[in-house]
Amino acid sequence: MAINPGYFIRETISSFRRNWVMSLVAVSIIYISLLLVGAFFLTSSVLNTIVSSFEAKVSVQVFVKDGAVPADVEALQANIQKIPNVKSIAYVTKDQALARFKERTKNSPQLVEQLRGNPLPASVEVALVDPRQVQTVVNAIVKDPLLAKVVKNPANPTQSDIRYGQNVVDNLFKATGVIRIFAAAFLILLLLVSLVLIGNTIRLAIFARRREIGIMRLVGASNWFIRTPFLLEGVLQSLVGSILAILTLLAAQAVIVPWLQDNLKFLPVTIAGATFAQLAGLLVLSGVLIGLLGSGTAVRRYLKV
Amino acid sequence: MAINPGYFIRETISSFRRNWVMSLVAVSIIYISLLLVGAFFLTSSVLNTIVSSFEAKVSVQVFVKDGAVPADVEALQANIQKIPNVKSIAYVTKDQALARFKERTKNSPQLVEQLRGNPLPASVEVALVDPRQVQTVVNAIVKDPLLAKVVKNPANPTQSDIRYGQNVVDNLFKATGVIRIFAAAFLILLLLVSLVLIGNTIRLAIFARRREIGIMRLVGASNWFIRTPFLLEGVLQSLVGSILAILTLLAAQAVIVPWLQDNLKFLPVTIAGATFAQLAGLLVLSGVLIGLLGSGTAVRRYLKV
Amino acid sequence: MISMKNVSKIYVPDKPPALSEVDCEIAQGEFVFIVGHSGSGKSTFIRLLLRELLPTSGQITVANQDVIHMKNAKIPFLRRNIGCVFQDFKLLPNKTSYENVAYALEVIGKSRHVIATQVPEVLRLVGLEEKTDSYPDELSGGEQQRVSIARAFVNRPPLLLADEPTGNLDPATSLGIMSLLNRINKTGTTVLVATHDREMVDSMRKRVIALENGKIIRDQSRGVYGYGD
Amino acid sequence: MISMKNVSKIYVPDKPPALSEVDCEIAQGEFVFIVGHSGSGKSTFIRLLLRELLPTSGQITVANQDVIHMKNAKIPFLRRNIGCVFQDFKLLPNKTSYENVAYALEVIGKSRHVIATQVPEVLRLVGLEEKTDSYPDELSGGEQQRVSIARAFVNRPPLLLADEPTGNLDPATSLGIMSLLNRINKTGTTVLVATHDREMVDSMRKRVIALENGKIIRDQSRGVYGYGD
Ligand SMILES: Nc1ncnc2c1ncn2[C@@H]1O[C@H](COP(=O)(O)OP(=O)(O)OP(=O)(O)O)[C@@H](O)[C@H]1O
Ligand SMILES: Nc1ncnc2c1ncn2[C@@H]1O[C@H](COP(=O)(O)OP(=O)(O)OP(=O)(O)O)[C@@H](O)[C@H]1O
Ligand SMILES: [Mg+2]
Ligand SMILES: [Mg+2]
Repeated sequence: MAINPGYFIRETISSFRRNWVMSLVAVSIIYISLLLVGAFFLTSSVLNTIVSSFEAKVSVQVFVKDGAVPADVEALQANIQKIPNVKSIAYVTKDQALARFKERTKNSPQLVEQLRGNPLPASVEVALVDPRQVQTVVNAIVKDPLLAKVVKNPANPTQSDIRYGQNVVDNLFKATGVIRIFAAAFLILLLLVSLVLIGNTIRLAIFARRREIGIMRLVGASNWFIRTPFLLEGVLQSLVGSILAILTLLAAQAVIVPWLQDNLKFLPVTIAGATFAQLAGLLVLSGVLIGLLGSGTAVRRYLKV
Repeated sequence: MAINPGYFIRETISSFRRNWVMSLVAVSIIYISLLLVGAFFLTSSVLNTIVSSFEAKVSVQVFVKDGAVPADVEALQANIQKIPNVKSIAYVTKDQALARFKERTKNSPQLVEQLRGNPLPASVEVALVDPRQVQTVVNAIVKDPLLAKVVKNPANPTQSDIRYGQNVVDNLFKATGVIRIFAAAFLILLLLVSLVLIGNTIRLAIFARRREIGIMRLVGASNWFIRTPFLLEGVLQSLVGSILAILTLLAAQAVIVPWLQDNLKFLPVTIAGATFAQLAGLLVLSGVLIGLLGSGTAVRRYLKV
Repeated sequence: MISMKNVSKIYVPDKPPALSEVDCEIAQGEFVFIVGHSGSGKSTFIRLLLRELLPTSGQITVANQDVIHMKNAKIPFLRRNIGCVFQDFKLLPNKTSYENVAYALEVIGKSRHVIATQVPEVLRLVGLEEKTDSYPDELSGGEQQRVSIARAFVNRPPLLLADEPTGNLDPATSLGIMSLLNRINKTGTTVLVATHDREMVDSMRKRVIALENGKIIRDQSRGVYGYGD
Repeated sequence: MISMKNVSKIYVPDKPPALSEVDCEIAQGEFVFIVGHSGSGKSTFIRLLLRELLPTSGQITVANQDVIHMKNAKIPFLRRNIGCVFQDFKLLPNKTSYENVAYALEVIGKSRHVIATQVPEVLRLVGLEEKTDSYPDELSGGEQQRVSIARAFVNRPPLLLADEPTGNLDPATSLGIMSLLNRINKTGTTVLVATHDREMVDSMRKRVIALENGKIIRDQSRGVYGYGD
C-alpha cells in the first residue's frame, strides 16, 4: 500500500483550522498550565539562589591564642586548606577583629572605651563549598594535631575556640531544607496538575469528535491512519502552547528580575541562562509528550468500532 | 404558563449522569485548579505568619544613662506606652544587660574578663503593634522632652541612645514586602488561571452539546428554560469540585502542618481556623460563580438559532 | 395561516438562490404537499417558516405574526405553535423516546401528570409503545423518525410542518402516518408536508406546491406528484 | 460472497431479537433487495456484514473471511472491500463533499493524482458537481445521501451495501441512483440494498429478501416488494 506522507500534514493543519474552537481552548489550557509551571520554576530557582546565598554565609572561625607561633598558624591554615569541601580561608588579625568589634558595638561606646590593649583574638575564617557539610569540616579541624598548639583551650576546642554558629546553622539548614522540599513538591504538583489538565482537555476535544472516529473506522481507515493526524494535532497544540508560554516567561522575566534587583539590592536575584534553557526544554518536552500521550490514549478509546 | 420546579432538578441530575464523561472531566479540572489555588493560599498564609514573626522581632531600644533619675525613667516609660502602635514595653536593668552580653560573647572570654564593674547601660525595650511603623514610634520618642533627661547624648539620641536596627529593618521590610507582593501576585495569577481553566472546560463541554441546544430552541424552549439546567449543572460540578478540593486540603494540612512544626521548631507554623474558613469560602464561591458564568456565557453563544 | 411574499433565500452569495421570489398563501386548516427534486428548496421553505433561518429578502407571516422582524424572545412562543418533523429527526441524544416527546410538553410547562398520560398515547399512535425507554441511537432509522413525528404533534399545535416524514418508513407504516396526519388535519390543524412519496401524494389528492430550483412551478389544489418520469 | 448461518442479534437481553436465526447465501455478482417494515432488522443485517456489530450467535462469512473471529487489525482491510451507504449518511462534518469522498481513497493510500481525477467523476455521476466544496451541513438531505453513495463506490469495492440509499431522494433522482447501482452490479460488484421503495423493487425485479421481526420470511429471485397493503 502506497503511503501519502503529505496527507497527514495537510490533514493535521486543516483539522486544526476547522476545529478551531477546540484547538483554541486546548492551546490556551496548555499555554496557561505551562505558564504556571514555568513561573513557579523560575520563582523557585530565584528562591534557591537566595537561600544558597544565606547558606554560603555559614563559615567556620578558629580563634588563635595570642601567643601562638606564626609558623604553626600558617601550617594549620595549610592543613585546613586541604580539607575536602573547604573553599577558601582568610586570616583575621587582632586589629581587624577589634575594628569589627567596634563597628558592631558602636551603640555602647562605654564598652570600647574600657578596653585596655586588644583583648580580641586573631582568627582563621574558613569558607565552605557545601555549607551543609560544616560539621565534617569542623571535625577534621579538631582532629588536626596542630590545633592544640594554636588555640587557647586545646582540651575542648569547640567550646570556645572554634565557632560556626552551631545552633543557628542547624536552624538555617532546616529552614532552607523545608523551603527546598516545598518548592520541589509544589513544582511537581504543578507539573502533574498541568499534565492532567492538558490530558483531560485533549481527551474532551477528542470525545467531542468520537463519532467522526467511528465513521473513519467504518469506511476502512486503519487505526494508525486515524490516530496519526490526532497525534500530530495534539503535538501541534502543545508546541504552540508551550512556545507561547516560554515567550511570555521571557518577557515577564525581563520586567520582573530588574525590579526585584532594584528592590532587593542586598539579595542575589538572578536567573541563569542555563536555567531558562532547562525550563524551555522541560516545557516543550512535557507539552509534546502529554500531547502525544493524551491524544493517543483518548483516540484509542474510540477505535473500538 | 405553569412552571415545573422539580423539572430542573431532575433534568440537571440526569444530565450530570448521562454526560458523565464531560461531567467527570469538568469536575476533575475544577477540583485540580481549586486544589492548586487552595494549596498556594495556605502556603502563603503560613509564609505570612513566618514573615510576620520576623517582623515582630523588630523593636526599639532606648539606652538609659547610668545616673538617670528612676522617676524620670518611669515617666518616660509611661509616655512611650501611650504612643500609638506601641504594643508593650519592658525595662532591662544593667545586670540583665550584662548577662545578655556575656551569653553573646562567650567565645571571647577575654573580653568579659577585662570588664571592670558593669559598663553596659540599662534600657527600655519597646515592642510594636505594626513593626513597619517603627520610624514613627522612634520619632515620637525623640520628641518626648523627658528623653533628654534620661539618655547620655540628648543632642543626637538616634546616634547611639536609641537603637532599632535602622538598616537591617529596612532590608527586612523590603524583603518581606517583596515576598508578600510575590505571594499575592502568584495567588491572583493562580486564581485567574483556574477561572479561565474552569470556564474553558465548561465551554468545551457545552460546545460539545451545541447541537442539543439548537434542537431545544427549535422545539420551542425559551432561553431560560434551556439555560437553567446548564447553569445548575455548572454549579453542581463546581460545588462537587470545590468541596473535594477543600476536603483534600484539610487532609493534607493535617499531615503537613505537624511535620513542618516538627522540622521548623523555631518558626511559627500554624494555619488559623479562620484562614481555612476564609479559604473554603473563597473556593466554593469562586467555583460556583465561575460555574454560573462559564455555563451562562457558553450557552448563550448557542442560543442564537 | 401562512403567507410568503416575494421570499428569496441565498445561502452563499454568487451561488444560485435556494429559494427565489416565492409567493404563497396557505389558509388555516389546509393540507399542503411540497414536492420537488432533491435540493429544490423544500427544507429551506420549512426552515423559514420555523424561523430557523431568515430569508435574504421578502416577507413571511405565520399565524398573523411577522416572522422576520420578530424579537428573539418571542421566537419560542412562535415555535410552540408549530410542530415540526425534521428531515434529520433532531432528537436529543441523551433523552429516551419518552423524554424526547415529553420535552415538547415540558417546554410549555405542562404538569407531569398531563405528560404521563399524553406521551404514551402519542407514542402508541406512531407504533412505538415498546420503545419508550430507548435512546435515539438504540432505535432504527424509521423508529427515530416516528419519535420525531410524535414530538411534533404531541402538544396539538395549530400548524404542523413535516419534512419528508416517511423517508425512512416502509409503505405500510407510511400509510399509517399519512392517515394520522390526515386525521390531525381534520381537527383543524394546518398541515404542510414536504415529501418525495409519489404514491402518497397521488393517492391523497391534496393541494400540491411544486418547487424547482427554488421557484414555485406549480400550485394545484387536489394535485398529483407530477414530474413525468 | 456472503454467507450467514443461523445468525441472531439481541441488542437488549429479554427483548425480542433484532435478527433471529437468519440463514442466507449471496453469491458474487448478485443484486439483492432487503425489504421489511421499520424495525424489522434490515440495518442490523447490513451492520453485521460490515462488522460494525457482532452477532449474538451464528456465523458470518464475507468474501471468504470469517467476520466474527477476525482480528481487530484486519477489520479495516475487510471494510475497504465493502462500500457502504449508511442510513444516516455518516459524513465527516469537518470535510467537504470532495474530501469526504476522497477519504475513502486516502484510506487505501491512493495518490493525490488518482484522487483528483476519480472524485470529481464520481460526484458528477451522483449529480453533485456543483457541491464539491460544500460541508455536510450546507447540503440538503438528498445531497448528503448522494455524497454517502459516492463515497461508497468511489474505490470500486467488490461488495456494495446500501441502507435505504434513496430515502431522501425524489423519484427521478432515485431512479438515476438505482440505474447507477445496476450498472455497478453489471461490472461484477455484488450489491445489497435495504429499501422501502416499492416502485423500485417492483420495477427492477431482482432477488428480494423480506424480513419481519428479524426473521427471513421470503427470499425470491426476481421478486417484488410484497406486503399487500
Ligand atoms: N446551510 C447551507 N449553506 C449553503 N447552502 C445550503 C445550505 N443549506 C442548503 N443549502 C443548499 O440550498 C439548496 C436547497 O436545499 P434544501 O435543503 O432546501 O433542499 P431540499 O429541497 O430539502 O432537498 P432534499 O429533498 O434533498 O432534502 C441545496 O442546493 C443546498 O445545497
Ligand atoms: N443499539 C441498539 N440497541 C438496542 N436496540 C436496537 C439498537 N439498534 C437497533 N435496535 C432495535 O433493533 C430493531 C431492528 O433495528 P434495525 O435498525 O435493524 O431496523 P431496520 O429494519 O433498519 O428499520 P428501519 O427501516 O426503521 O431503518 C429495532 O427494533 C431497533 O429498535
Ligand atoms: Mg430537505
Ligand atoms: Mg434501518
